[in-house]
Amino acid sequence: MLVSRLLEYVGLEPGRFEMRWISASEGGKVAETVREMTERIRKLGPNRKMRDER
Amino acid sequence: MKQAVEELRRQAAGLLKEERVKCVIGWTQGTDVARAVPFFATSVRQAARLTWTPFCVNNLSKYLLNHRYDNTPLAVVVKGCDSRGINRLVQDRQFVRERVVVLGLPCGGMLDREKVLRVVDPGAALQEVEDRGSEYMLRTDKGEYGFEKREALLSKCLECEHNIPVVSDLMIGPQVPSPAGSGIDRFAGVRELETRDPAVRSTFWDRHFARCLRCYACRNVCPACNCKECSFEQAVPGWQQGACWLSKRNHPGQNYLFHLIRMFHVAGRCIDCGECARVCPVNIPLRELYRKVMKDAEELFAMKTPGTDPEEVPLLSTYRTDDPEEFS
Amino acid sequence: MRYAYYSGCTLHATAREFDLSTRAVCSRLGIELEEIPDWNCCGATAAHATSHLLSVALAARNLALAETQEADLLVPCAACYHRLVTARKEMSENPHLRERVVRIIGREYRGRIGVRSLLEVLDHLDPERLAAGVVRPLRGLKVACYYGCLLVRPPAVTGFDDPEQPQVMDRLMRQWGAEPVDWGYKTECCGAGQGFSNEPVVLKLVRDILATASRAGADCLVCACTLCQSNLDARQGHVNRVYGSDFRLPVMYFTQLIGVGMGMEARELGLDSLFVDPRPVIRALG
Amino acid sequence: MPRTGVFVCWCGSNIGGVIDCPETAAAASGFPGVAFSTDYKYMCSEPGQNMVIQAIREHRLDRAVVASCSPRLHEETFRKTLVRAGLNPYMLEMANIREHCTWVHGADIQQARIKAVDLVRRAVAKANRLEPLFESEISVTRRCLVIGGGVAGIQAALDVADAGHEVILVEREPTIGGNMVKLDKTFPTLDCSACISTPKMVAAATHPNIKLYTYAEIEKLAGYVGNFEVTIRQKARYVDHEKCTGCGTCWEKCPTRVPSEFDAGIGQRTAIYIPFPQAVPNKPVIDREHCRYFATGKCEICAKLCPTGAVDYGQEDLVLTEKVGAVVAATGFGLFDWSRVYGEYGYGQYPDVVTGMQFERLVNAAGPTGGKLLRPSDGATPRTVVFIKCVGSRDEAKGRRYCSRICCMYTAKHALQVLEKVPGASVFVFYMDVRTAGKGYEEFYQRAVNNGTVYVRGRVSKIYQDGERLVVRGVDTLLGRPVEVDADMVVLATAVEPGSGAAETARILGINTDQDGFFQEAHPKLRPVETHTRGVFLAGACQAPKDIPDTVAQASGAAAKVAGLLSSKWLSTNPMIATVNEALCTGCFLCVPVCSYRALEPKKITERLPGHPPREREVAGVNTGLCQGCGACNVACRAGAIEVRGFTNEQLLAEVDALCQ
Repeated sequence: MLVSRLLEYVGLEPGRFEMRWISASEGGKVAETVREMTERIRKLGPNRKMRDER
Repeated sequence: MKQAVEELRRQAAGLLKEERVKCVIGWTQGTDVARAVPFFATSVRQAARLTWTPFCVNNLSKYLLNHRYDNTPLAVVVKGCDSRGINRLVQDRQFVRERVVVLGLPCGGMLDREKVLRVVDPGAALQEVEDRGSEYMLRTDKGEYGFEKREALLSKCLECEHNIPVVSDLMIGPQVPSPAGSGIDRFAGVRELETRDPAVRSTFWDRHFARCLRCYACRNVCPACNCKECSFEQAVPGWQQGACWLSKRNHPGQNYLFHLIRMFHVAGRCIDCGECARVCPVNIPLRELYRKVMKDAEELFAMKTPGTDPEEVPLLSTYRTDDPEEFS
Repeated sequence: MRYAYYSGCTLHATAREFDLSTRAVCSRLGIELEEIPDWNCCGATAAHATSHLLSVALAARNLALAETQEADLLVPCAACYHRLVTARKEMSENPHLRERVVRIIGREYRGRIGVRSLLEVLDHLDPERLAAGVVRPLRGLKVACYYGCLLVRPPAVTGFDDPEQPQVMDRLMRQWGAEPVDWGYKTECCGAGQGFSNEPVVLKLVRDILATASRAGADCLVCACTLCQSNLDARQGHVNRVYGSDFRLPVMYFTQLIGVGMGMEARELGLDSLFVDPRPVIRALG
Repeated sequence: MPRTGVFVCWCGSNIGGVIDCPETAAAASGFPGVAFSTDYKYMCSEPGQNMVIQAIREHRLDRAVVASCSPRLHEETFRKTLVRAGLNPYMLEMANIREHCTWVHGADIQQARIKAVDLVRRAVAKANRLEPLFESEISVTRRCLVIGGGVAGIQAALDVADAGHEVILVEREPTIGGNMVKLDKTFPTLDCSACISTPKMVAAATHPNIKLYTYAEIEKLAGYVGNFEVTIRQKARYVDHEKCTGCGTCWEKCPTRVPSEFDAGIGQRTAIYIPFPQAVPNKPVIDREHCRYFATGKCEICAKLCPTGAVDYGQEDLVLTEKVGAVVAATGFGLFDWSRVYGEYGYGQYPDVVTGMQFERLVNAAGPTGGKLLRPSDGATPRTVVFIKCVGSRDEAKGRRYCSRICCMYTAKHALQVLEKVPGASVFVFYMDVRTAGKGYEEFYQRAVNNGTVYVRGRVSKIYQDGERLVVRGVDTLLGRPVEVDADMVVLATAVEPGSGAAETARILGINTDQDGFFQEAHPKLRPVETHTRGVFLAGACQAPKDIPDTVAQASGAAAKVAGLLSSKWLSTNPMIATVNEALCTGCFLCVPVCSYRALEPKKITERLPGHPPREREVAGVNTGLCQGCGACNVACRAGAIEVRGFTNEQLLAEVDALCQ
């Protein structure tokens, strides 16, 4: 909660960060969560902050 | 404050004379009227140079770290806010509490140097300071000046939480009223920023972080930063730019990450002494960054300002099953 | 306590005694009933077999009208209750459907009011207040509470009582001093819906219900559905002819029995308009 | 520069049927550090492994990436291959392109190909930074804890004890024997259940290597494989078993009667009781909840009558600890409480609707009716008995979705028992399917059919009491018409479910449960008696519904595993554990409380730094025996002084970098 609030505070879009409890036995939930998250991030586009050109 | 200064010198001299400590870490008058600098008194004669003015803003607890692995007994002078740093270091087991004599000074607030110098000639010699409760009276060789506390104190002092040290072996000088303004919202600055548009916030921090010099002054002055080797300094072979987490280059994205990582290292441990923001040469409002976590932690987990209680465990190192959560 | 009252068509025709007794009982218990102005048929028995949209729209118009009265809707008839509560649920879960229906009925509907069966309302009344109404307890009367197929099913829609072992009416009867019998046909279908199209089946179903209730020792059947009541009441002679049985089991609305317990007159409650005359049973109570 | 070899496995068509393995291998050859890459149909087979060995020798490879299945399956295999090739076994990295790629992305071959290459690139990046790791050894306490004294626990205990190791057998009920000893007959042989289980109970109780704790529960399990310490709570029996001779005077005279758990609630027992006459130990306990003395302070009949003065109302729970090297969980099963949800069967209101277990007690010679089949309501002999299978099983809406496995067989057994005990009885069985996978099972079912049981394929929709009879209404789906049976008694085959307290036991043991609440085995096929917690094994129905032969077989399997573990005094440890960089450690010890295995403790070091005199300070130290390599300390360490070997920051970041390319 602290992290998501902080990231929003420093200007990241809400939804770029998410935390879920998923046990090792919940394969379906992992896939579903990742899929949701990927879709959401794709809509937000790439994160321009913290980019490194090393 | 004259009385306190005298008592401070006397106590310090006593500790040194009886060899209870090898060194008393305090302040002495600096190069201009509105400056006090850290001072390490190792003899009775040097103890006489210690001072206590509304310019003794440096948090001296950090200096204990220089001695963390030797066995020398030390004394350190602390204000209320600095005293939380003592608890921080003891909790982090960086210092054995018994090895340090903490000299506590009730504090009426620190004056903003800039504001004072607008009125007083820097070359003037400070003779005496009088804390009149709502104002400070400075007597110099070039005249007397009064400063309303409400006007001239550092902003952190107007939000003061502990003007009496939370930990001390010896309290020096008379009790003074807290300089905190009544009804002041400690987190007003954070709240103000929170209400802004995300895009505005984003630019706000981008602009500030872009100016960061990566001088690490904020880290060096911080009593919560007590790693043996900072993770930003850890060089890993094969990572040309230095540390494995991020490069040392001065680059907006990397600076951003630097501040966020540092932020997390002190989250739940930052004692809010405000030194980071004070020492920043490019005036990044670091305090507003660290206090964001402090505010959320207080609201969500009822966290007290870290360092308040010597027994507390840093927030991010505890787990309670009844902690609130937003994810499932 | 104020409710918007939806009597429905049957309560104005074949089940007039249900309407009579409902109004009588409610006024005695201080339940204020305001009949919905310009109500229409709820669509039971026919509409949902014809068009889903029609069945929801018919019920929705009544809901929309009741909403203007700003009180929950009270429905005595089990069939009407079932239609109204189903329509309400469907619209709350399907905004798209609600939009279409609102366009059809041409009225605003926001889904703010609830739909209550009279049984549910009475069950939630303060037991002491209920007890105060009993002046002539139905002591010794063995009743078979018959809920029928619509009142408590499907549980996801109705939800105020157990779909397999409903208890609301049993509790109420017990409070009135009657003795509900344990029997297995509480929620079995009486076949009323097939009354004209498949008579042999209906006769068997009615026979089974009457037989089980009799074997369980019931003096009468209590029901909450106009279709069940008329089907079970009016068809007894036919059943007796076909099966050579001798059933004379009064089939009353629970409101009628409550009214009796309140000391009301048989005529007030429409007890005289039933096929199987319940008055001997009532008189036996003393 | 590392010389990494990449070996892409087809896994037959599992991987090779979706992606183009040679293409993946070719792509890998271009990755930094890769000196050799190839593909093969079955890399884990002998020719496959030999190919790896040959490649290592020929191309002077010093590390390998195997892109195949989950490391769970074959990491050990390929580590051994590396050893055979003369490399350190930990110079292996696996890329899981089966479970993580082809199995789940079979529908999108193009993406699967890209992902497989990415996964290999990741593995290569990590492999390039691998370092050799070395195992160390820990000592083993050569004793075993068995939790649960049913047939599984007894069998496991006996087998381990016979192998020469000490066994601690803990049972929460006042007697061992579990569910099996409650049964009347066992299928398919119809031999008497008690006759075959009671001798085993006695054997367990008298075995010199077995220490028996009945009426006791485990409270805590600390430590790790080879060195567990278990805390056992011996519940107060209020009877001193040292003094008690089991004469029976007390329970004959006790004035209180309560439903007997052993008789599934249809018989009665006293408040001071033994569950059944052949109980082991054959000495009573007092049920405090129902005892008249504990309720009112008066009575004391048992204390007054006891010839040896064994009754002790002041007895308290005893908490004790035992050290063991291995643990077998054999906590058995419970039965689904149908009366909560099956309203159509009357919510348990009709006395003559009973469960299979109650039926067992009704036909048991030692049961409340002395073995006469009498229905509970009025003690009449039922002429028509209806059995309903799958009550709670294979029913997601009301019960559990799995098949309980034993009901088909015991229902057939019950049907035969009715036909045998009540000549001329009619027996109906309503079923969904008849499943008789087992030796002699189908023949047994046929016998039930041939002896006159009427099997009706369909569900029962309603049971109601009509006078003295129960009307069972259902449907015969083969005839496609409703059926109604007037029954005297109905027997429900209720679902097998995890025993009460299974979740708590799993938590104490640190093992997983599956989605149905049964204990999770390490691998459904290849490691069926092991758990993911090393040193903890499973036996019997706590893992899944099982009949007696399977339970006993699994118990013996678990015992064999335990005996293997305890066969040596030493055990090699996993080297992939936490390590502290002492130069970086500031000694804050925030890592100490986060370690669930208590593997971290302060230790003193002398530090020599240029320009300083040698100085002593405290840093965190890792106990290599206790550490499981979970990485919790790694995360807690702010100074970044702790890393997990085989998962260092450098290695992990290299992987992330490789994936983000």
